Amino acid sequence: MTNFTFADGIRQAIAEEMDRDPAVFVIGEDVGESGGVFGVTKGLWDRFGPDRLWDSPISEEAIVGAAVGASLVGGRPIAEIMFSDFSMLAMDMIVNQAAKTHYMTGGKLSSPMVVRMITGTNGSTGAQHSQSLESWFTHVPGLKVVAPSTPEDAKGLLKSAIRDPDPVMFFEHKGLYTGRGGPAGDVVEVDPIPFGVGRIHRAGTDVTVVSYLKTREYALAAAETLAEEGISCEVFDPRTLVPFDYEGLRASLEKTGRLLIAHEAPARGGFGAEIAAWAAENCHDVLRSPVMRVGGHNTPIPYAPVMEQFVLPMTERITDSIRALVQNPSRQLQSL
Amino acid sequence: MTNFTFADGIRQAIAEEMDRDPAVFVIGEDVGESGGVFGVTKGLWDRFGPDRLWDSPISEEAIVGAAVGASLVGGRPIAEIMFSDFSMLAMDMIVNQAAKTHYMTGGKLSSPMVVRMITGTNGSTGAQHSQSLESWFTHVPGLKVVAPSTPEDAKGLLKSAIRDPDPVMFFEHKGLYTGRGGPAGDVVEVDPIPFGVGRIHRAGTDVTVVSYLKTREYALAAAETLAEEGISCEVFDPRTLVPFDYEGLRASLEKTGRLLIAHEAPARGGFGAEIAAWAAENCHDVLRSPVMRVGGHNTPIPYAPVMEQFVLPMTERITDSIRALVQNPSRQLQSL
Amino acid sequence: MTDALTRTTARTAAGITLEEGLELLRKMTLIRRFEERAARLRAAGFIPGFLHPCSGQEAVAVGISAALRKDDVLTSNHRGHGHLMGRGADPAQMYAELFARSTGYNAGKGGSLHMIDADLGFLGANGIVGGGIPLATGAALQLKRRGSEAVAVTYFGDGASNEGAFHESLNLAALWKLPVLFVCENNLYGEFTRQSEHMVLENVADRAAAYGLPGVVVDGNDVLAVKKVAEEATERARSGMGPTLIEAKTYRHKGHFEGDMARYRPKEEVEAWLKRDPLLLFPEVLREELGATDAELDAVRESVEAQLDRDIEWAKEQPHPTPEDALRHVYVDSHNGKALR
Amino acid sequence: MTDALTRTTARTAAGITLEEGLELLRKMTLIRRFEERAARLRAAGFIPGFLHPCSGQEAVAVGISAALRKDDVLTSNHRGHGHLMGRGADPAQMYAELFARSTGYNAGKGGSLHMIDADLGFLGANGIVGGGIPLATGAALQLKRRGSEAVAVTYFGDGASNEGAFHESLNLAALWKLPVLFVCENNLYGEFTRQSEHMVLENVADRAAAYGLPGVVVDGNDVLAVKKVAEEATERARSGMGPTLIEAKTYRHKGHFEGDMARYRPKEEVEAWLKRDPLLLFPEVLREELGATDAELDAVRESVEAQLDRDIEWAKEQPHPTPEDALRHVYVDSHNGKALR
Ligand SMILES: Cc1ncc(C[n+]2csc(CCOP(=O)(O)OP(=O)(O)O)c2C)c(N)n1
Ligand SMILES: Cc1ncc(C[n+]2csc(CCOP(=O)(O)OP(=O)(O)O)c2C)c(N)n1
Ligand SMILES: [Mg+2]
Ligand SMILES: [Mg+2]
Repeated sequence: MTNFTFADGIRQAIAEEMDRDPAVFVIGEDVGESGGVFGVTKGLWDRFGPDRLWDSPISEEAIVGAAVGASLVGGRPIAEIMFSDFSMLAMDMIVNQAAKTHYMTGGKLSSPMVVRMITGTNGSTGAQHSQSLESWFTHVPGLKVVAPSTPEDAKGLLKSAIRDPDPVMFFEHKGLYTGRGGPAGDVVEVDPIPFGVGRIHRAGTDVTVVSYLKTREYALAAAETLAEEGISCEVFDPRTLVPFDYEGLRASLEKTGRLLIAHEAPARGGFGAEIAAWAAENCHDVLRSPVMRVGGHNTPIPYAPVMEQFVLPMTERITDSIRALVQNPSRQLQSL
Repeated sequence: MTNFTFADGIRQAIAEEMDRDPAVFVIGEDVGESGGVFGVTKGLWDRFGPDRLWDSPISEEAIVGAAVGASLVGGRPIAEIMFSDFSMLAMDMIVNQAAKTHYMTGGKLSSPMVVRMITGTNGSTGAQHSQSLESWFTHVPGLKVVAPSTPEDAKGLLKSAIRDPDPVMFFEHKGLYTGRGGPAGDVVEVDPIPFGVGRIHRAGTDVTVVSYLKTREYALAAAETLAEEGISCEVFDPRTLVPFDYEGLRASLEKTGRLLIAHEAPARGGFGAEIAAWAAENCHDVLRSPVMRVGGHNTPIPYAPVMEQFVLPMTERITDSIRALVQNPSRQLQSL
Repeated sequence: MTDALTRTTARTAAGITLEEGLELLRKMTLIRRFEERAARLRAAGFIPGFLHPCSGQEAVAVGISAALRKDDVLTSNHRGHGHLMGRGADPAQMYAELFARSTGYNAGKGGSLHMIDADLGFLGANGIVGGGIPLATGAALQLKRRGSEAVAVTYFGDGASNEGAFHESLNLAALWKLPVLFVCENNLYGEFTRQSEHMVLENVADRAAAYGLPGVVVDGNDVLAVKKVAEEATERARSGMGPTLIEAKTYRHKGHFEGDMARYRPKEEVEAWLKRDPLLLFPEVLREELGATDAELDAVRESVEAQLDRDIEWAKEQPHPTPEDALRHVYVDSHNGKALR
Repeated sequence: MTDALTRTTARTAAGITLEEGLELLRKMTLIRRFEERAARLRAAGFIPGFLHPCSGQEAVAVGISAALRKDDVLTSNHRGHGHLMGRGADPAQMYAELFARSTGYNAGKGGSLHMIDADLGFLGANGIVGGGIPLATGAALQLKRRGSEAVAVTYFGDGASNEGAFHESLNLAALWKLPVLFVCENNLYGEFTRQSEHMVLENVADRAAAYGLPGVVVDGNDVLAVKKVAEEATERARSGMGPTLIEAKTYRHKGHFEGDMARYRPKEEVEAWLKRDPLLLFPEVLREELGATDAELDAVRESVEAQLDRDIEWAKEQPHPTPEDALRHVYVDSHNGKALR
């Protein structure tokens, strides 16, 4: 068995792209010599040195701004936001500058860059270090939004993100890294993975379960439990939220006729709303029962583990929800 | 006929609340002596002076941060963000601080404040002065989100917002102000309007059209046109997005069986997705046809009027969409 | 008699009484021991989140708070335990919070990064570097508005002085002469990055000139020196003369967070600073200038240890929140446990 | 002969040739006339968006650009027309953009606030106060990375120096010795707010010390003085010595935006500054130090007017975009007109 973690996937994608293209560089807080708070860039400093890894002051707006500016004149920057919550400080550079460059300039300039957003809840880091805000960026035309759930996808999608001509928000759930990244694991060859192509992690016939990032694990676990009960789940991971693989999802819904979306972000205003709305608009003809969302509860993330686990949409809540959906197809359902 | 504009509603609500409670004050760029870029606070300086109207440097993070800080020790600040696009610079203070104060402190502190977000597209102000981002804030537990569409609602809801114990994001569409606010118009008495109670602007039986802010006007105009064709629209304005009047909406859907949501924000990830998703989850039993969203196109806002008008969901697009929805209830619909 | 005489003289020399001095020492000792025990309690599984220990920086928190009055308010950063205890916070409730219990300061919802004591005007630690600075500035604005003589204090690090929030807040405070103390604990590092790799200047205090407010450098390991500059700054603030930027040069004995081995720091540097440990320096001052006896000094330590024994025991017995408690406190008016839709 | 002699002497005195001087005058005149006509064209309904006229500030844009090379890059702010024309941008394409035509600089998608000339390295005006500052800093980083001698320039106002973006960017640039010129056009106001009501200091340039980079104050109405400091700063930047903050003291003759009557400014102040109009001052220099004749000076003005006549005519004939053009350019790879779902 290979020892290839999600963090390895990220690190290898960066290293291979830096080898390929001298325009690629990383900028962020403690991304260089120390290898990063999560150890994700560990080892790169010795190979690539300070011209490729810029250890920045604690200045998120300047970090992302520097990335945007560099991208306008031929750079291929990867800006790291250590906790995606901190991106609040760089939002102007993401939303008003990078996202709109190509459009506002009538196609004359573009801003090819990646913002690595380390995201999600993982062990009592509290309300300011745990948020899942990916849906925000799907609402900003001009941005692409990537949300991998496996080491291979992380590697292949990050390569594509780095080569992409547009600004890409790249979400990495810290609960997927496996510890602190550890020493470099095995190298697994992964080609760039095109955006907009979902992946079916488990085929099924009764219900399509859409999930991504860390929540995909819980969805798969739920599917396994339910298989024993005779409920057959198709677990669909879109991998990229913008662009989204609507064709793939439609094909799945044509098989199953039921849709449940699970993600960690609070349900209200989460990307599950967009998927559900799209399905309600476009798949009315194939849906046999109401769509259903299982999201984080509509609260900030609390500190205490018992509360933290409760607000997240973990295996049990997903399992119960799927069961309710499949067994009561006609009843009006209240999300659990 | 009274001469009472939306801007008057805002101005009067501020004045009356400042009269009522000395803790209330306004902070923002050029909100004081000059009366603001849109003339909304005109005349207040002479009455209330510099202790109630703080003309701030161009420092959005400090402006909103000052409001949050003041709210923690008994102030009742109203922070003005001149164009809601600039709130990108204050996002940490809104999302990581104000929204989470009450929760993170286990209920020991709270942050009663209002952020006035002057929003929307109105006459070729371009991609960085025209955005509609209200849906973002609905995704942040701890914030309330208000989006009035009439002068009366503006006044009554702003009074409630100022008195509210929680942080309130208050959206004002600049296309509703009527010019630059002009000289103070007539004074209309309006009581505080409770949050979470929608308003039916026109009753109907064939389709419920949900819209708010400036788009409500277009929805009403569409309803009038369609009435002549024998299509009866119920125009439902939720007025507040968080909390949302789901009971009111459900009651309307029970009458009409059809739902169309129209808003100016880009459709993808807009608040229409949340409403549509909620309906798909909870009103499957009463919906006779697919739900439908009419949003801004998924683009930044362009400068040229001909393009700007095209991306907005104006009367004609809403009319056509409703017609398609009502006349082809079973067909799979592609949003227009 | 000679004893009493020495004490009186010494008291004058140091500007404090022995009792006051012992109280400062008690607070500093409390902070140090609190942090040491917290590290062990975390290792033992009692503390689920991460910790940023402030050992070595105690003199700043204690010296600043010694200059404050009851109605003053404070905001802090991620390294806030000392700031809380300097202000007089209850270690028992702090541990209860770290243990994520419902009787902790934040009802188990905040943890180390967000800890408050509302009664003491301690408006919170902060998980966002620089995040507490605008909040204190805004609090100061409201204090000024209501004509109070109270001041606001905000603690932050050298690294935080590179955030836009620092810049905007200092400008606003200087412009409006707000009663606020900007207290920069310069411990030479922001995470794993040396100060010289995050800014060109040697003194953060020199940034004050860019806003037209005074900037003062003080030995952050000398509690009496810190107290003195804080007294001057609060005096300025209370009399309407506006804010002061105080830079306290200090050092964190441990890594950035509990678990960080801090190998990025030269050994000689660490050793040099350990010799300047405020908990070594200040007892000497007390001994030499205020004639404190070994017994008196030992008593401080013993009382602290005994208190922490009791506090930890109490905290361990505190109830856990229920899962559903997570739904409370999202909004002030939704205490009924139902999250607002 | 005397004529030629005078010229040679004068040339030496002013550090430029008469031809160069006339070219500087031509650019300044072009900017002024461009703005005056833009105001009229807006009133006549040709320009749908708002305008922030830069009349009075021409010497800054022209002086700075006179020190630049072809491969240098620039970012700007909301008051960017002069910065563009100083760099040599084509007024015809600018008008076409203001008229929202598809052959305008931004294909009708940007307007005044976002105008670019990619070929000239002009990376854009900006609707966000302070927004262009980090962009130029980042561009400078990439220029440095690829070993180029090119520099980045960013223009912003006195008001913008209170934004966090200013602070973070200057710190980064100073730390990494990035080749960037931070050019603050201090026109004494940010919108309707006097400088003394938005900051305590008199000189924005004095903020440079907070980051360890040089700050220079220059008479922003003296095009040669601006050119000189820009030459020094670009020289520094090109030789790896890092950034410079240049504060050019100047004044906007008109309101903040077209339509603002600027009643918040004392009449005496306006009058005093109108006497220091760069378009009055510089012709005198040309006349006295370089011996320019009335005929030569008149010719500049006439050629500018003739050019603008042609440019406006051309721009008026340009095609409007189609409504559906709005769907293009959201993504680089979606030029086919279909917005990405
Ligand atoms: C906005 C933001 N950026 C980054 C971080 C991660 N982080 C936490 S502490 C820290 C270092 C802070 O350095 P300094 O301000 O000097 O305080 P110190 O830790 O030295 O006390 C960083 C980068 C954060 N919490 N918030
Ligand atoms: C982030 C942001 N805040 C506020 C504004 C509104 N605004 C536009 S120009 C301006 C004044 C800018 O002043 P200054 O930087 O001095 O430039 P000047 O207009 O004087 O040239 C303001 C407040 C904006 N566009 N962006
Ligand atoms: Mg530090
Ligand atoms: Mg100005």
